[in-house]
Amino acid sequence: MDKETLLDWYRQMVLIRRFEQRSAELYQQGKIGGFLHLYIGQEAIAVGSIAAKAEGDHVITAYRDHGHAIAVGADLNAVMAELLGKQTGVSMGKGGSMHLADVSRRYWGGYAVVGGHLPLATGIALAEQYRETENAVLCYMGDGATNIGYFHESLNLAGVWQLPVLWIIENNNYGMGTSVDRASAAPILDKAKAYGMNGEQIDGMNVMEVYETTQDCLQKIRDGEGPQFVEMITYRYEGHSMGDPLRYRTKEEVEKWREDDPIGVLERHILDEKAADQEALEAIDGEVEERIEAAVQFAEESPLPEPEALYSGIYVEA
Amino acid sequence: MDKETLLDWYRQMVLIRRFEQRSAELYQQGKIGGFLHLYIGQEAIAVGSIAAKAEGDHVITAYRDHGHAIAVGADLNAVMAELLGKQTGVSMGKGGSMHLADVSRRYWGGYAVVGGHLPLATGIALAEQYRETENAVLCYMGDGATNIGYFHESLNLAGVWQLPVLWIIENNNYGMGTSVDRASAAPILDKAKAYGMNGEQIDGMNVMEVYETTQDCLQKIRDGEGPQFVEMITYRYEGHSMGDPLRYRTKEEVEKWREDDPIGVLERHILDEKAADQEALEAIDGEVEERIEAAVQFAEESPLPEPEALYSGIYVEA
Amino acid sequence: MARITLRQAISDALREEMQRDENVFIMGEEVGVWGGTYAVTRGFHDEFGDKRVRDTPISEMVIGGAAAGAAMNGLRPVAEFMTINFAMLALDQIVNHAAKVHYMFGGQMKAPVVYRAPGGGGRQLGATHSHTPDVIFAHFPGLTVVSPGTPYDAKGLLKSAIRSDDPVLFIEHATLYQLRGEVPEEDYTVPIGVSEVKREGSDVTIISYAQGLQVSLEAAEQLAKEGVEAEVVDLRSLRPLDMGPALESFKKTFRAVVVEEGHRGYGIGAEIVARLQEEAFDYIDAPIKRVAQDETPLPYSQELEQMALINPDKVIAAVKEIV
Amino acid sequence: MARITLRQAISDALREEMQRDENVFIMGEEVGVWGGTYAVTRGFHDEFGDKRVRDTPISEMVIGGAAAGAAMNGLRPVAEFMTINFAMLALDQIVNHAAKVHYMFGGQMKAPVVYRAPGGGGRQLGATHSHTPDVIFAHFPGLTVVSPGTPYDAKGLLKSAIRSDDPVLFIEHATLYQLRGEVPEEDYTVPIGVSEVKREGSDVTIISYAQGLQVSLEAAEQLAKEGVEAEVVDLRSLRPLDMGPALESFKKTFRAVVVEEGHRGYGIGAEIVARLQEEAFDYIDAPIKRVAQDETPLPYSQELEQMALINPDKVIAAVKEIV
Ligand SMILES: Cc1ncc(C[n+]2csc(CCOP(=O)(O)OP(=O)(O)O)c2C)c(N)n1
Ligand SMILES: Cc1ncc(C[n+]2csc(CCOP(=O)(O)OP(=O)(O)O)c2C)c(N)n1
Ligand SMILES: [Mg+2]
Ligand SMILES: [Mg+2]
Repeated sequence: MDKETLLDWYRQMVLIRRFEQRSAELYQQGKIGGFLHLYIGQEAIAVGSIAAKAEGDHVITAYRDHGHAIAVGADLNAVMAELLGKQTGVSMGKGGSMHLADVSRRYWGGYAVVGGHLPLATGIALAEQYRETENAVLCYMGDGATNIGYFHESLNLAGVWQLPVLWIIENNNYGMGTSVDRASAAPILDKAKAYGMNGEQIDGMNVMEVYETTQDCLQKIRDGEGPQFVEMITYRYEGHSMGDPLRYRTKEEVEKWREDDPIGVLERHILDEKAADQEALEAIDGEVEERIEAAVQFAEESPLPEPEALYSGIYVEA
Repeated sequence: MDKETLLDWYRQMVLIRRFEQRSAELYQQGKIGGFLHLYIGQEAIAVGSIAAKAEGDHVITAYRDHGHAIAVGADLNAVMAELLGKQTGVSMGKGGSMHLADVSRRYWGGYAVVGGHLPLATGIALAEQYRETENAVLCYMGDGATNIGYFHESLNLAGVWQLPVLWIIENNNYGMGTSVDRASAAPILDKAKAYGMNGEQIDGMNVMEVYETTQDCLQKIRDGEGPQFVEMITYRYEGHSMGDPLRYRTKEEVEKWREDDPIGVLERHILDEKAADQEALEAIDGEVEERIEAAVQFAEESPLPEPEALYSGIYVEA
Repeated sequence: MARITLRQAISDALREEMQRDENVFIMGEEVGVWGGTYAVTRGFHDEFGDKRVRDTPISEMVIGGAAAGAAMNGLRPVAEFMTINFAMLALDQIVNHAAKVHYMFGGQMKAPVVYRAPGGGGRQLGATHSHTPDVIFAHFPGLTVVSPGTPYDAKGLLKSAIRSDDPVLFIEHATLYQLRGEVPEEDYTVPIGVSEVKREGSDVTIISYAQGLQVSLEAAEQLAKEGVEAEVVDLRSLRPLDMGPALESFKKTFRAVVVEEGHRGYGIGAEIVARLQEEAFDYIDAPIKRVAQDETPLPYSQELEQMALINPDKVIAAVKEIV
Repeated sequence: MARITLRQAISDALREEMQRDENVFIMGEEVGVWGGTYAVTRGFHDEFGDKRVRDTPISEMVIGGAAAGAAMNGLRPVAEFMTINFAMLALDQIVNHAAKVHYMFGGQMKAPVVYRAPGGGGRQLGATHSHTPDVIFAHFPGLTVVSPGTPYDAKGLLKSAIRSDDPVLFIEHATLYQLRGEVPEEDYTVPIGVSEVKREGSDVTIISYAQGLQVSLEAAEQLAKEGVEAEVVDLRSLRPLDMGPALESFKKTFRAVVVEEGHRGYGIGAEIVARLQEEAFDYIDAPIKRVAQDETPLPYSQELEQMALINPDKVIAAVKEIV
């Protein structure tokens, strides 16, 4: 991987990490409401896979959606403003943390009903196939989502119709407090075959591996091999959402996973490869810091939605 | 297999076959309404598998449920009366063809929403596990049902909780007019693994094979090996329901399958093994004929439900 | 104008829209090779091929959602639920996804999908297959819900639905497929969200839609013989709900009966009653009556089932209580 | 009597019923190790173990159906949907299976299952997670639907629900979990299908339930200061629906306002209005008002969301329009 790319990934991953940390603070201060699901620990997945996407490809995910929004290049200010429920937010303050989208970047957003976006992904892919384009859909979901009926029906239909979808399972070991083995009767990878897909399992903490695998999968899709399935093993360091009592795992377990921290992994790689030195990385950290603070300031200073906004936009045809 | 058993199976299979043929006539005469799904061609499955069940085991299936009702030993008169919507029907005329049950024989009935009974089967099995019995649930479904979300969630939960369920897929090649390969992204057997089950595929036209496999599976369940999965290959000779335009298959295909007619297979086996001669079989046919006619007469002479029945039994606690 | 069946009217609307706009396609269980369970799409597969006439597995949730997704990404899907009973499996995709994405993402996307769903009782299909659950879909803002009662409206409303930029649930009543009525040859649409007086009268207002409309019209004919002239208002759309013609009529007759095929309790009629008394309070001379399905699961037995359903006699009896 | 929270009341009811009857068990997402998303079942896993406190995968359809199946086969499951929004995924199992098997099979089986489901808006959870869709469940005969508005009723109704031989949907309002009220130490039940006057008054009848009840009581207190005495009727059960106390009160006050948290259109209030005018027509002196959620998907923004929801001021304004 060339130097610029590695540094760009580093920048994005740190940006996501800091964005999440700052969001947590804003939540504690009562400036963000509702649910807030942090992406900390999983940054390599959104960054590495979205780096592999072509312009025409689509992205759709669940409520843990800040990382993907940032990785597709959504305006950071507007993303932060959305979390604060402001008029200037990507979804005009109507969506909040769980419903960020940037359709101009083919990011169809985050969806809060577990698995609810899988059928939509199937349909988005169908439209591309219908128009005979080369575009694919990157559809992200958690490990827990593989147990819901939506998963089954969507992957099956994608298989039957050979739709251009890459199903990316972000296996962070838990769906809320339920570990994969308490929720899935078989290892997640074993599910792929039921839909005529091969499936692959990779290290989701390694952005390079994520990138390469995603590229391969997208190529297979464009080569007409049908939908693809990748399980990316990862970990979420924080609670499921804010206020998680964290009774389901030990501190030791979390610490063990920290050794694989995706930013740490990339940082070591960059230093090992001499793509940059510590100083250069720190410069990026500082730059990120500024962007985050600017976004917070923008969000805080942005106006609330106009009251009329409540009643507008329910229908396209009013 | 001993002679009595073979003849008993023959009797039951002919009974089902004739029951179905007679029902079709009654439907044409307007005496049966609604939907009527015939089991003709699939008799070996209900008869062979239910023969393997222990008294405490449960049976539940979809709307194509006459065969199972007869095989569990439900009163033939009451089954026919149900089809005619009479007060004396197994479900008091409220259920009809699609909703036959005989809970006294642990037959929980037919369910008309595709896959809708799979969660119920899971729960029925859970209750047995909870009470620490040896009882299992035989849950039947069509090939088409394996594509609905219910299938996924039910088989997964049964796997996670290791519930005593035997999932029996009656693969008759079509769900209405859609062949398996147009509906399932993978062969049906490949679906078992996604739920941590091995799965087996057998000839559903051979009652002996059905019996033996079912017995093995039930034994595995009682031995604590968890839920089991069998795909039984079969064919429905008639349309999906009455009034099927049959545009999706050729006459030749149907004729080819007739060579494997489950009653023919058993008849040849009986004659080959000299378990009985042609005359003895014809005697059984005649006896069956009488029982069917008696059932029709009973049903026709039975009273309609009292008008008050409409409003009673909506709640247990009125 | 030709007199065609409601089935034909729907079929024609679909075909004409598919011919007009190549982004329109249909998907659902047995819509293709079989020709549609109710024969609405018979011949479509031959005419339009696999790409635009798509048989699906038995998977209502993804039918609901994939159609919405394809709509979000530029197509004009018409997804058929074999019956509305099965659309209940897709409730979350319909009311929580298709109906909400436009609003929830601040207008960034739209989901111009049409869901067709035949429903209704009276065919001895038993408790799970005989629903008229229109009200549970109509409850949710963001969704458009229409249900025609004549071939003319069926064709015109379906065209409007397909051309609409919003998600539309198009509810058909299976017992109306054979109903014949005049339908013009040329292209026309019936606007969504516009009720219509289907029969004029001055003594009582009967408000209904879909199969209830036909029951009401029949009742009105019989009432006329007894000297009672009923005005019959057809809602056609349940959301958005146009109360205009019903209110206008009511202000003239001071009496109303609401007729619907679904269950009485928490049904469509309740909303109509509430609106009438909110918006025309000074005109109420007698209790507004509701004629609806009894509150029991529908039994298989024909005799019992018919007792539970609406019919002209029940409408007549309700009218007589108040005129 | 101790003053405990509604959360505690529900938790106590569950625990006591599990202690009383070993066939009672709970299942659902995060009910065990996590202790319940809303901490209702905290400590249960330690006390009752894996067998009786069962964490499930994220699989609402099978949660709905497996609980019904276990109930059919002799157990007394209390299945928790993490929120009622997700219960919409199990609609078919709840209203088409659990609610119908007893009738459809001629009384051969029963399904004494309880579904617990917290719902409601006001917590900035956005359009898909903020539903109060009570009415869509209450529409279906065969199902019992209750929704308590006080800790006392919560405990008593949940016990009745668990002991009932019929399937019960027990709707909790998440914003009420902190509400405190007096609850006796000893075992008691609150009957299903019985409404109750929660505050006496002679000028106007306010009919509500659940969170709407609390909003109504607050409104009544403020109205009292202005000399208007509102009688507040708590429905508690939506099906079966007991109109008795509401009718009695209305016949005294001649004026009514129905308050509910769900959407106005085709909501609970519509049915109440329809019933009042059907059954107490001669007592209507003014339009019966509905105070309900605006017909818009609920937005995330706190300011917008609050505008859409009910509050005491809206109730007061409605009352003032008619007294
Ligand atoms: C249908 C549905 N059921 C339950 C929930 C509540 N819920 C939100 S997130 C979640 C866990 C999902 O786990 P996973 O898919 O592994 O994603 P992760 O949170 O780990 O990213 C649950 C149960 C929901 N939002 N939707
Ligand atoms: C949820 C649902 N969708 C659609 C239907 C309509 N339908 C009834 S039977 C059937 C085909 C089922 O095929 P399969 O499971 O193979 O069973 P078979 O009829 O072959 O026995 C369909 C689509 C239904 N009853 N329920
Ligand atoms: Mg997870
Ligand atoms: Mg089949």
